[in-house]
Amino acid sequence: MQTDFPLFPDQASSFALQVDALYFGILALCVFFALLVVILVVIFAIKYQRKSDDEVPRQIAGHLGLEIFWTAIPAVLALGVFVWATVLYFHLITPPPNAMEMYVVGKQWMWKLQHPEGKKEINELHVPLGESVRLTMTSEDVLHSFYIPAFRVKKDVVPGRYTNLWFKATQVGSYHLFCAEFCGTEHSRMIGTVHVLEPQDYEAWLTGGTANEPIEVAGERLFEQYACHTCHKMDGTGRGPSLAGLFGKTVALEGGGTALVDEAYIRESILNPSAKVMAGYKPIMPTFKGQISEEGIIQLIAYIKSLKVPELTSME
Amino acid sequence: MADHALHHDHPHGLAHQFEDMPQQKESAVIGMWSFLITEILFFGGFFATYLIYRSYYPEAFFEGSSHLDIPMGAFNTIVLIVSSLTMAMAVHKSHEGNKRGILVYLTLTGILGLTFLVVKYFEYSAKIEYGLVPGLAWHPHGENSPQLALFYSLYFGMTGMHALHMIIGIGLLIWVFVKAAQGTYTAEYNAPVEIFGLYWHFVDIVWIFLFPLLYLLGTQGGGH
Amino acid sequence: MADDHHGPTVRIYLAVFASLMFLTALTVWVAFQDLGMFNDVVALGIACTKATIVILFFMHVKYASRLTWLLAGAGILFLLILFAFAMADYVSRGWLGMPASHYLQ
Amino acid sequence: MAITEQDVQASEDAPSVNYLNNGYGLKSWLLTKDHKRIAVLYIISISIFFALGGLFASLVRFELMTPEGDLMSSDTYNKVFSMHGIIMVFFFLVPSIPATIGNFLVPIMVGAKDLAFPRINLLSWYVYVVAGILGTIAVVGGGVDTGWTFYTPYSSTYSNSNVILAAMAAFMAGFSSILTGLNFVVTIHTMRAPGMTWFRLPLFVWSHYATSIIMLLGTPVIAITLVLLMLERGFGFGFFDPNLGGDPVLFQHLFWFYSHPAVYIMILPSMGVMSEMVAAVARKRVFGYEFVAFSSVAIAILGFLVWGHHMFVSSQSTYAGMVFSIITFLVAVPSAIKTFNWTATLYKGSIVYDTSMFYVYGYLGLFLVGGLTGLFLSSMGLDIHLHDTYFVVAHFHYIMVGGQVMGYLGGMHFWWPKITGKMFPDICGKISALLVFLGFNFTFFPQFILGYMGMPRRYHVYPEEFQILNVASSLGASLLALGYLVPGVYLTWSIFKGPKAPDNPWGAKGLEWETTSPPPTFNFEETPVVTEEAYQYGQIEEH
Ligand code: HEA
Ligand code: HEA
Ligand code: HEC
Ligand code: CUA
Ligand SMILES: [Cu+2]
Repeated sequence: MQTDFPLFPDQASSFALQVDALYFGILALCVFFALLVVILVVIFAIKYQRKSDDEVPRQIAGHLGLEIFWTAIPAVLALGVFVWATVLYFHLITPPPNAMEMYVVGKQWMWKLQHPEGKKEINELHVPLGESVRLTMTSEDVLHSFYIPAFRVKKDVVPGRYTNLWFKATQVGSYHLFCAEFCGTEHSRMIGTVHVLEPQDYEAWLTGGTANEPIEVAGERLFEQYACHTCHKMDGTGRGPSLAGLFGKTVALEGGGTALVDEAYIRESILNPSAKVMAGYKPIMPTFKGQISEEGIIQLIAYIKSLKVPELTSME
Repeated sequence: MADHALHHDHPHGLAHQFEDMPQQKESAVIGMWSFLITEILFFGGFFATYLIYRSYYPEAFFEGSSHLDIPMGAFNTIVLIVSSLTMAMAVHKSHEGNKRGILVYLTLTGILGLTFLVVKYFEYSAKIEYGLVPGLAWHPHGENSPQLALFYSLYFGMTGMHALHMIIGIGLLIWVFVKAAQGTYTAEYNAPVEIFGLYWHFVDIVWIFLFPLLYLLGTQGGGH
Repeated sequence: MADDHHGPTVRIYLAVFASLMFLTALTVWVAFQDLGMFNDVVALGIACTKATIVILFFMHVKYASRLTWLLAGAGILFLLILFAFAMADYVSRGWLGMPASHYLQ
Repeated sequence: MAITEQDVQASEDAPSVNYLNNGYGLKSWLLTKDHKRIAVLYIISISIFFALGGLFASLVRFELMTPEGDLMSSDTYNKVFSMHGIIMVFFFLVPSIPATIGNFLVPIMVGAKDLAFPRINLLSWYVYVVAGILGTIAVVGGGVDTGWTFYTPYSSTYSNSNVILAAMAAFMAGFSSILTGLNFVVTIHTMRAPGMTWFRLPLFVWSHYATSIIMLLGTPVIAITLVLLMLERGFGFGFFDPNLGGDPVLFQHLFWFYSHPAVYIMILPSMGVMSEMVAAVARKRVFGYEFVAFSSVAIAILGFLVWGHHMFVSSQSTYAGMVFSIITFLVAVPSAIKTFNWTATLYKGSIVYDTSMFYVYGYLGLFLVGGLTGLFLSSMGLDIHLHDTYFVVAHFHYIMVGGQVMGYLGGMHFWWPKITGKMFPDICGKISALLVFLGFNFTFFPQFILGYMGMPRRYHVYPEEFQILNVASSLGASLLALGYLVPGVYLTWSIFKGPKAPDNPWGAKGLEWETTSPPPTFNFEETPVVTEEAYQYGQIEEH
């Protein structure tokens, strides 16, 4: 996949080119200023070498115009770079709406990854070429950082919280996956490989090997195992609200305020139900903290996401 | 040694590096203020943490606060304000070079400082008894229990750091007292009393903020 | 450095003391009134007033050189910077509606 | 000349009693209140820590010669780079110039007999020593493996190493630097000699003033942060613990509130050194004096508004990141002003090719690369890729080692005759400057490439394709080590065997060159009266 002595990383995602363009842009700017200063001081050293021991050069106090000039020019250029880099940043963090969802749990010292179809991997990630993939990530212990140099993407993985990252692979091949945030003894071995496959190969890979149950099926099983369904009935007749079609909605909370139902909100509802109570309900839901693993929660989330509203009736 | 490098009379209390008393006094006051700046930011780290968690977990903070003893906190506030007054009076007396005045007011200040610490001791004991000390003796089990631990960590951190400053303050007070008793301070040379006063007032100010932030926010029963 | 001798008088000290006591009583009383979110605002406002009074009179800043004002001001300014910029992160998390910004548990 | 009669050691042109021979014996040093002696104590102690930190650096470079972890275990490696970072930052770089050259020169440059609080100055050294001992105990007793950044929750809950001791050591080192900064602020405000107005102060003093501002305003926040960390780790209090709803990222905010401004503690003093040396090398007034002076203060203040640029990928909010990013770009501007003014100072100067000149040029080159690569990192879109890679490692070594250490060494050479009263061989000075410059580039330039290729930092083992560049870097490091050893040798030699230094060997301007080499105990025989601006090498033309 690489020559023996590479000096530049692979460009294997849709933003690699844009990031590299920014890199070379700033590089040009920096080389310009560095050369400017270096050439000037070298010329001065040659031209104004001290001729005699009691030579006293003309004393120049300063020059206001010059000062303004060399304050303003770098400031303007720097602001230009800022705009460029920030626009790119927004692009880098905003996934397209149709992106495939995958889940990542980091723990000392491995990456646990899961596909929407339920296939699980450790330290390996298979993704289809040309598809946008959005990762939802969390950590079981300390900070980690999910880093694929060839894709120019990186994001810290934080315990107690979900972070996201997305990319679109543009080149078939295998690439490094690193943990970039120091996380203890085997930090440098918390590495893996990202395999970019042609879509049909990806399909084949998905279906090959062990039969997998889709992630939301696993979630459904947990939903029953933990007796969630006793309160959350599909038709809304249970003691808890129906969860169908809930994902992505904004719900009203007891005591005023609203909340957007996203992954983090569901996670909170499971681990600390009384933190945000849906309007019209009593805070009777027990906490499942310490009973369901991070992976289990992710499966439950996927299940709740998959629930469609049976027949359109607006929810209170 | 080489004191003859100074070619003028050497007033009482003037250190060798200074030219005259006003310069020395100005330096002392500015030095103390510079130190207080660092103290402001030192406590600032606590207050920033408090601010952020408070805005995230208002309920837990209300709940935590409602277990604190307002009468004791209010009493201690009053004790500290009175001690600030006596401290200000001690400084005032030192400007007059009134040794007896300094000693009397320093004594009062010291007693009030100790009173504060004694009350604090009782408050802490009660918390330990009820198991409200995160990590060491922690009993709450409710839904908010984790965030309650954040509140109590901040409570003990902040009041503990404040109490530590009080203890240091009382140590310094004793030192100033001894010097004053030896008759060191005159109408011209009294910078140590003055800058110690600055320190004492600063510690008082910290408490002025701690009291409402920690004790008083639980009075509304946890909801608006 | 004439300012030492123009420090506050005992009467001023007593007045300052009285107002501090009054404000302490006020802050306790107000805490038991239900003002909604204004409870916090009022409590902090009173605390700031008290602190200002102590700084100006007990700590003689009102009578002190410009430099002392500058130092006291710098301490407070940078404290506010710490608060403001750290809070800026916490407040604006979630403006993009991304889960990353949500707190858990 | 009112000098004590005793201790007269005959010598015609120099006064017999100076700060060095005024009292012998350990006690006269350990209980001294003389800022110059305290500076010497500091020089000795920070040199020890530099050697220790350098030793750890060498271990890092040895290990990274091969992709496998063959020299040491992962745990050992983690401890080695952590202790390298902690020692270098807290025990060497922060005190490097301020506590040594600054301690020695600031009072002299403002025309005072000593710092405002000599006893506090000595206390600061003792606090530093105690901190150093604590740090050493932490190292000897098993080390610490959190990195110099102490990020939670690893440091508070998961690490099995001596985090509390190391944090305590850093806490105390911070306290010592607060005391130094406090002394400088007061001294510069109240103890300037008659006629020494603010705009006659040497730029070295301005930059130390700016440094002190940061020490006073920033250091307490790292202190409290470390206290919180120690409470959390030691007592099980919760401040950053995600299990309690605490936020590990909050630790980063508090940490960088100090540690970003602290990087300016680590560069401003050397900028001051450069201003003095550029003027002396070119025999010219520093171009745009006021702008250079104010840019120091601007760096100090703006430097407090950018800490979030270390947290672009930490899950900090995007909007906060944007604010931090834009201000970071702006804080680069005062550095640009300085660079251009130094360049302009050389214009039509009378440039002498001596050791100082070599160090000035070396500094300029390395600082430029270091500073400019900061622009890559402050670009949000690019930092996503570069964060926590060797690109960052290269960036900060260019500034901290190429900048501040180069400035420290340059300054040591420049003021060596003043401090010790002895001259060193000029040719040796030039060779050492060249060695350091070459070795440095050899060591750290490959790391930029490694970083862009994606090699993460703090990696004990790494993929094979990174090996060649790593080997290059390790080879360079041995050259660099040589570059640091050489001055140690001939400077030590000069103390015993070097020729006596004249009062003003470089023909430079400044109060320190008007007193004797080495200066008398109270710096001047008589309080100087200042009548001219700094760097009056000749009549100044206004434009
Ligand atoms: C002495 C120490 C020092 C100094 C002075 C600086 C100065 C700067 N630093 Fe650096 N930095 C560090 C030490 C230092 N840094 C350290 C230790 C880290 C890593 C910490 C860790 O994680 O362990 C770090 C990390 C770091 C990061 C975080 C990277 C990451 O972890 O992802 C960033 C991001 O913005 C950054 C930016 C800058 C900038 C913009 C400057 C600017 O101040 C530089 C200004 C100078 C110039 C720009 C050169 C001169 C100018 C010109 C010649 C004119 C042309 C200029 C323009 C066109 C603007 N630094
Ligand atoms: C002042 C600061 C400073 C200085 C001077 C240096 C100096 C050097 N540093 Fe380092 N470095 C840091 C601050 C500094 N560093 C920091 C803050 C980190 C981050 C740590 C972290 O991630 O937490 C870091 C990390 C760091 C890394 C990355 C480690 C990793 O991420 O895995 C590397 C790798 O090459 C490195 C190398 C070097 C080298 C080769 C030198 C050389 O310049 C050193 C050369 C000096 C010598 C070799 C000593 C010379 C003296 C002698 C030879 C005397 C002999 C000794 C005895 C007799 C006892 N440093
Ligand atoms: C004892 C009954 C009960 C059980 C068992 C229960 N819940 Fe709930 N749940 C509720 C009630 C009541 C609410 C609404 C009040 C609230 O938000 O806390 C709720 C709210 C929720 C919400 C938030 C809905 C919203 O819009 O606010 C989610 C998500 C949820 N539950 C998921 C689960 C899952 C997953 C399980 C099983 C692991 C589960 N619940 C088990 C009673 C229950
Ligand atoms: Cu996980 Cu580093
Ligand atoms: Cu920074």
